[in-house]
Amino acid sequence: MAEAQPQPRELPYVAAITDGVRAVLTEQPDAFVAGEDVAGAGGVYGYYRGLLKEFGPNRIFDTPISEEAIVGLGVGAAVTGCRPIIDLMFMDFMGECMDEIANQLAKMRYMFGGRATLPVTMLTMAGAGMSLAAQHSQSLEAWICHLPGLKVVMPTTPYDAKGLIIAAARDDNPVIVILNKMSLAITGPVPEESYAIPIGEANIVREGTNYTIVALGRMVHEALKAAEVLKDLGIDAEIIDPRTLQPFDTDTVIASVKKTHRALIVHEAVRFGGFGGEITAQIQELAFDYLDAPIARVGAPFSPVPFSPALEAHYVPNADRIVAEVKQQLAL
Amino acid sequence: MAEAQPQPRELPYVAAITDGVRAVLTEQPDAFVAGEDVAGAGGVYGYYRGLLKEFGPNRIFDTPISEEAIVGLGVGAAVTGCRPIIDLMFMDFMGECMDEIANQLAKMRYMFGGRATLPVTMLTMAGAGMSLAAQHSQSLEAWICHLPGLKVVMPTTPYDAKGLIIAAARDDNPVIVILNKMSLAITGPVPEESYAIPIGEANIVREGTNYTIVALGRMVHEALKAAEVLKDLGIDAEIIDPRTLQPFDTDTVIASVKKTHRALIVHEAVRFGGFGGEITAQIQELAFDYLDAPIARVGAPFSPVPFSPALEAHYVPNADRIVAEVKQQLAL
Amino acid sequence: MSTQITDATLLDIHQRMVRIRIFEETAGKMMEDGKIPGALHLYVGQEAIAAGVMVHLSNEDYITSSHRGHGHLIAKGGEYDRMFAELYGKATGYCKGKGGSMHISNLELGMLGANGIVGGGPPIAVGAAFSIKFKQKDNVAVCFFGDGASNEGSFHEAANMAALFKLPCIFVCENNGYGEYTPQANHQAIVDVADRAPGYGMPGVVVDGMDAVAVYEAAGEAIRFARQGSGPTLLECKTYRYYDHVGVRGMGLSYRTDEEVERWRQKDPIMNFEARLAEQGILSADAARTIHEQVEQEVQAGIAFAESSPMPDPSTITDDVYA
Amino acid sequence: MSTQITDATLLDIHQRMVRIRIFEETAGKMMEDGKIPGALHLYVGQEAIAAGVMVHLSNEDYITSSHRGHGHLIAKGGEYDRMFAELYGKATGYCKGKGGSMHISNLELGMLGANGIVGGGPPIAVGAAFSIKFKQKDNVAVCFFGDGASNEGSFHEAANMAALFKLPCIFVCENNGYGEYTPQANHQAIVDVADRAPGYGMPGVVVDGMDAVAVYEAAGEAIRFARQGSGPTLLECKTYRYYDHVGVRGMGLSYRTDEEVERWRQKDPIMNFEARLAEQGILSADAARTIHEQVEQEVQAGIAFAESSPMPDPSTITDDVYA
Ligand SMILES: Cc1ncc(C[n+]2csc(CCOP(=O)(O)OP(=O)(O)O)c2C)c(N)n1
Ligand SMILES: Cc1ncc(C[n+]2csc(CCOP(=O)(O)OP(=O)(O)O)c2C)c(N)n1
Ligand SMILES: [Mg+2]
Ligand SMILES: [Mg+2]
Repeated sequence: MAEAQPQPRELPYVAAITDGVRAVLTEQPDAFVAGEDVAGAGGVYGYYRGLLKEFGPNRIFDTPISEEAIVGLGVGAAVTGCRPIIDLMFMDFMGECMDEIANQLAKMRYMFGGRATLPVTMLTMAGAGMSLAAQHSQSLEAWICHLPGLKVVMPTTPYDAKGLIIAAARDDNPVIVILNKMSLAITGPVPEESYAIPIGEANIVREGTNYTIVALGRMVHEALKAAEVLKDLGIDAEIIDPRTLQPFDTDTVIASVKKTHRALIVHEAVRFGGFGGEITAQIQELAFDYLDAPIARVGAPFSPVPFSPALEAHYVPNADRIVAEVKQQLAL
Repeated sequence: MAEAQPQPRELPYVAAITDGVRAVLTEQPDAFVAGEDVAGAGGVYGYYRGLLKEFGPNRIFDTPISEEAIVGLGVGAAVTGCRPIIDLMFMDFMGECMDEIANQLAKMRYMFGGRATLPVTMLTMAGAGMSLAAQHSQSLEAWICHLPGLKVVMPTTPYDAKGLIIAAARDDNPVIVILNKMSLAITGPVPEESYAIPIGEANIVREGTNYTIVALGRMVHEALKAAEVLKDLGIDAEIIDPRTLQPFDTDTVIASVKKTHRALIVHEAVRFGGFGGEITAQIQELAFDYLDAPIARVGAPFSPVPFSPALEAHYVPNADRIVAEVKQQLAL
Repeated sequence: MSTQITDATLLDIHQRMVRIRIFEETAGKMMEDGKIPGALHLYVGQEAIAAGVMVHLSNEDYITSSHRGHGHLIAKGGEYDRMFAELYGKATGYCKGKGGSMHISNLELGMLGANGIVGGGPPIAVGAAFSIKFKQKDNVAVCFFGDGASNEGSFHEAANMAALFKLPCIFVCENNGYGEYTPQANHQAIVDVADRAPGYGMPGVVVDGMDAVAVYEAAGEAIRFARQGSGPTLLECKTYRYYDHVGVRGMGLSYRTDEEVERWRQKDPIMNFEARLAEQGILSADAARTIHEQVEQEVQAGIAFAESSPMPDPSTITDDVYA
Repeated sequence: MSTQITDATLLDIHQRMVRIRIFEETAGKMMEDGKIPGALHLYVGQEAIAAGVMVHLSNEDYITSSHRGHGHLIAKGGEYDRMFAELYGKATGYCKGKGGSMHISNLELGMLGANGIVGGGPPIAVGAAFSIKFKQKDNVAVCFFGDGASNEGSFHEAANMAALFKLPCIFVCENNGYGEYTPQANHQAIVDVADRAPGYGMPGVVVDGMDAVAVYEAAGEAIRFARQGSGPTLLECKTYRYYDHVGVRGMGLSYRTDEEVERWRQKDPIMNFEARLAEQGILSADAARTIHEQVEQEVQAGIAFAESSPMPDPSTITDDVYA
């Protein structure tokens, strides 16, 4: 859990992304970045800024607004020996390229009997909170975690962002990196060197004794806030950030629940049909006898993401909702 | 559960689909059928056969191979007063039109503040078992059940096929009807008249006392076979066919589990991240104190659907796997 | 200037353009003041297109729009109060605050929504056009989309389907030379998007999108063609957006030169139109000023309405998902 | 017949066509015998295209294919034994039985897979062409797709991107007049798919897809153009499939007339090619017969291999998902 951090600097998440991509372009001559407005503009949230100047137009370039061809470019280039970094500006746009993701990228290796390798890294931005309404605010990890052939990671901190991007790019499989737009300004220590966070290993971000909270992506920060409130209620929460959703680190979660006997899952995505269902099912399967209460789930209500800040503020899960859910579960 | 069946005839599932669509075209002047090869050829599995002759080319017509435009046609026609029936040949092709489904069809009403109505019925074919390999055999209901704004039904029997198609078409919301290709030849009673199976109501297909099996679509038939085997082991399984996945009939499932104290979910889809996770999470949430054992899940292994019959036979869940899972759970 | 166009129509077009311009300029200010949240894609510079097309349409004709949709809605009859309220996220907005700028819509006016998905409009317009044909009406459906959107598969599929079925659908490409920050030359190897029309079997027409009368005439022709059952047209209008892709910065942007902006501003659709109307004695400078002032007052009234309107109640979050 | 083409090349093309034909006819029989499961889309009738293009390519040149992919793989050097084994679902198949007909592939030959998704190939070919450019090689990537596939958004996006980046990508549309059971006139309002090329800024060429030499020449030109860095070409080959969309019925189909089939069969790419080669003294009827017989023997050997091969072990289901 505690990786070596030789030269900790404080960087915002957005700069850590740049740093991660920079490290990949530096260490992998076959890597390139392709996507809409990634080169000239440096990305709509600026996390590719400077890379065009550093690496030139062969290594990072703008594409037409053609998501299916963009992902196809990644598939075709990867299977012929490149290591593409594909930018899908907003995760909501997956609908435009879901065939390429689900039917080509995820399945090609298997369909070809293991005789193809697809080292594609896809970066995309999820999450609500900026009044961007129903088509620019979704968290759709449930779609891709259900697809054998893909790996899925979700960086929470600047440190994770850099380390998971590098790990994704070093992996010989397609890895989708789900970034969070409300996390861009969050700062934290980020080593200068290139380092990889092992894919498939959860991070226990807070140790605790009597309550397990599994929080996805930005919800980790909310869970940490909630833990402070819960402390006063005698609840010492252990907070687990899976970091990788696929393959999922079941062992770490189960070990925690066996210790704490209670669990709550929180994600930004719509609660119904979200990835929390899978985690819940696994916990009750493997730690049934240890559970003192039903596993709780906190997620978005069953509606598209509303535009109005007055609605969105109540739509996105947060520390208050986590606390409320725990209290209800414990009948406090 | 026992709907009136005035003139029961035996029909195969495939003909019941035709019958359902025929009823819709008859009773709804604003309904039409659009899709690839639905009119001239009557559909690749023949379930629109005869309708072109009966209703003419204004009511059923072939489209180009353009899934995004096909669904878009449905969205645009529905919001301006038609009641389109859109055929998406194989569910695997959702990737080609997922934006239209997820971002337009599902969300338009909400984004417009409730000032749009989208009575679109979409028929699509899921399931493995015909050696059609990775891109023509998937069960992707988990994607769409996670999308507020859509309803999702999954007919198991010929009776259900007709009744759910009619219900879907009478509903003022987008409803996706997931048909199963291995069920096409299954026969059963189908009334001649038009009848609707209420959307959102589960069907208890077998009453039982000490074990609940929630089975999706074709898996209901496998669960029924499994129940016969389990009987000899002293297990009297109650089998619930949700029929509608969205909105999900939680009450019926919970009432059953409170009676039986044990549950297993079975679906054809990949187990990891499948809809079974949601059902499991709900059961343990609402019937925690009634459970004598962890809720089991049976689903496909974590791989794309293999082509070879030798592999596919072991890939698709069946009665044997259900029995084995129950035995394991009960340590029999 | 065409002889067929009446003075009333010219004045109508002028009014629509001014209404768009002043609304947008004000919306931009309100955004800068922190009153409008989210992303605002302003239509300023492109007014001649919305006005020149929409003056042909009734409420029974449908349009679909893009992320840059206020102008289309205003030209289609959208009211300031409900529009500002929507941009503010208020309960009184056209979409009860649930849609915002990117999803603003009014079905009663036949405006089937702005769209946050580039290329989202064309397939929906095809559906609306199909609906018209199915119901044997003689209306049309018009989709507005950008040069960038013309590279989306959805445009291609929609164009092919509309041509195949000879649907009353007009594809209006507002080619403002950029998709976000990428100039056209960096997103397609053609100069005229209209060159794609023959590949679908439909006429392709290029017009000066800064000249409302040129747009009016070309659109009129395409609409007549569609109404008579001859199918779709791809109408490309060359235009320019004065401000940044999102927000209100106009000058000093890294991806375009100020000279380029200046050059296009010389072709300003309103300024030049007013000069022509004045020259022809149709609208004096004074009368024009009066119109601007009236519109300005309406804008202020719209803002007052929006500002005094309540935010939607959180309890309504899950309303409006299902019928 | 061109003067540039050597006898050796002509014989090579002939051999490839015969290899495809006999493989496919036999595969069809094996399917009818219940030995090949799943869906089989035969290439019979279209052989001149695969042969005429592939004779230009080396294993370092890439191709993508469609659901109708056996012919492409054979022309690219695919071996019968491993191919039949794959169609049979055997562990010795190119894809270990995991892919089957619709996903048959061999990366060592540069064949990036048949594809069960209509329009699945073009974006992948663009990626392969990009890879070639990125690695500064002078190879090409060719995608084969149908008239029906030309209406998919994926084709449009791929074509635009290839033209924009001047990628060494050749778009070969095998226009056999039908997408499944729908005739071309019912799926697009154009006659020549090549008419779409100018809309992307690339050359569009129409050739007789039943004439391997015509295909050879046009493909050669497109490939030279691509290798010299001038970008993609859309090469449309007019052709016909003798059998049904899926399976082996050829005559008595409801969506086309037997006369139409007969008419096209008169243009048979192999029969006419052999007549020309005989006329020119390049290949006698006897020599041709010998080739057919040799290929026939190879087919039998391939089938024997497939039939004696083991089925994959169920324990391998979840292998090959990840690297
Ligand atoms: C499917 C999709 N891809 C990308 C985006 C991000 N995006 C929003 S507007 C835009 C540029 C659109 O360019 P154009 O169609 O020319 O319209 P303009 O902004 O110039 O009016 C892009 C890429 C999006 N909203 N949807
Ligand atoms: C995305 C997608 N849509 C539909 C299908 C079903 N389908 C398989 S082949 C085919 C027809 C393809 O026609 P064309 O591209 O002309 O190729 P041909 O079969 O004539 O070789 C269709 C519709 C599919 N496999 N994938
Ligand atoms: Mg533009
Ligand atoms: Mg065809």
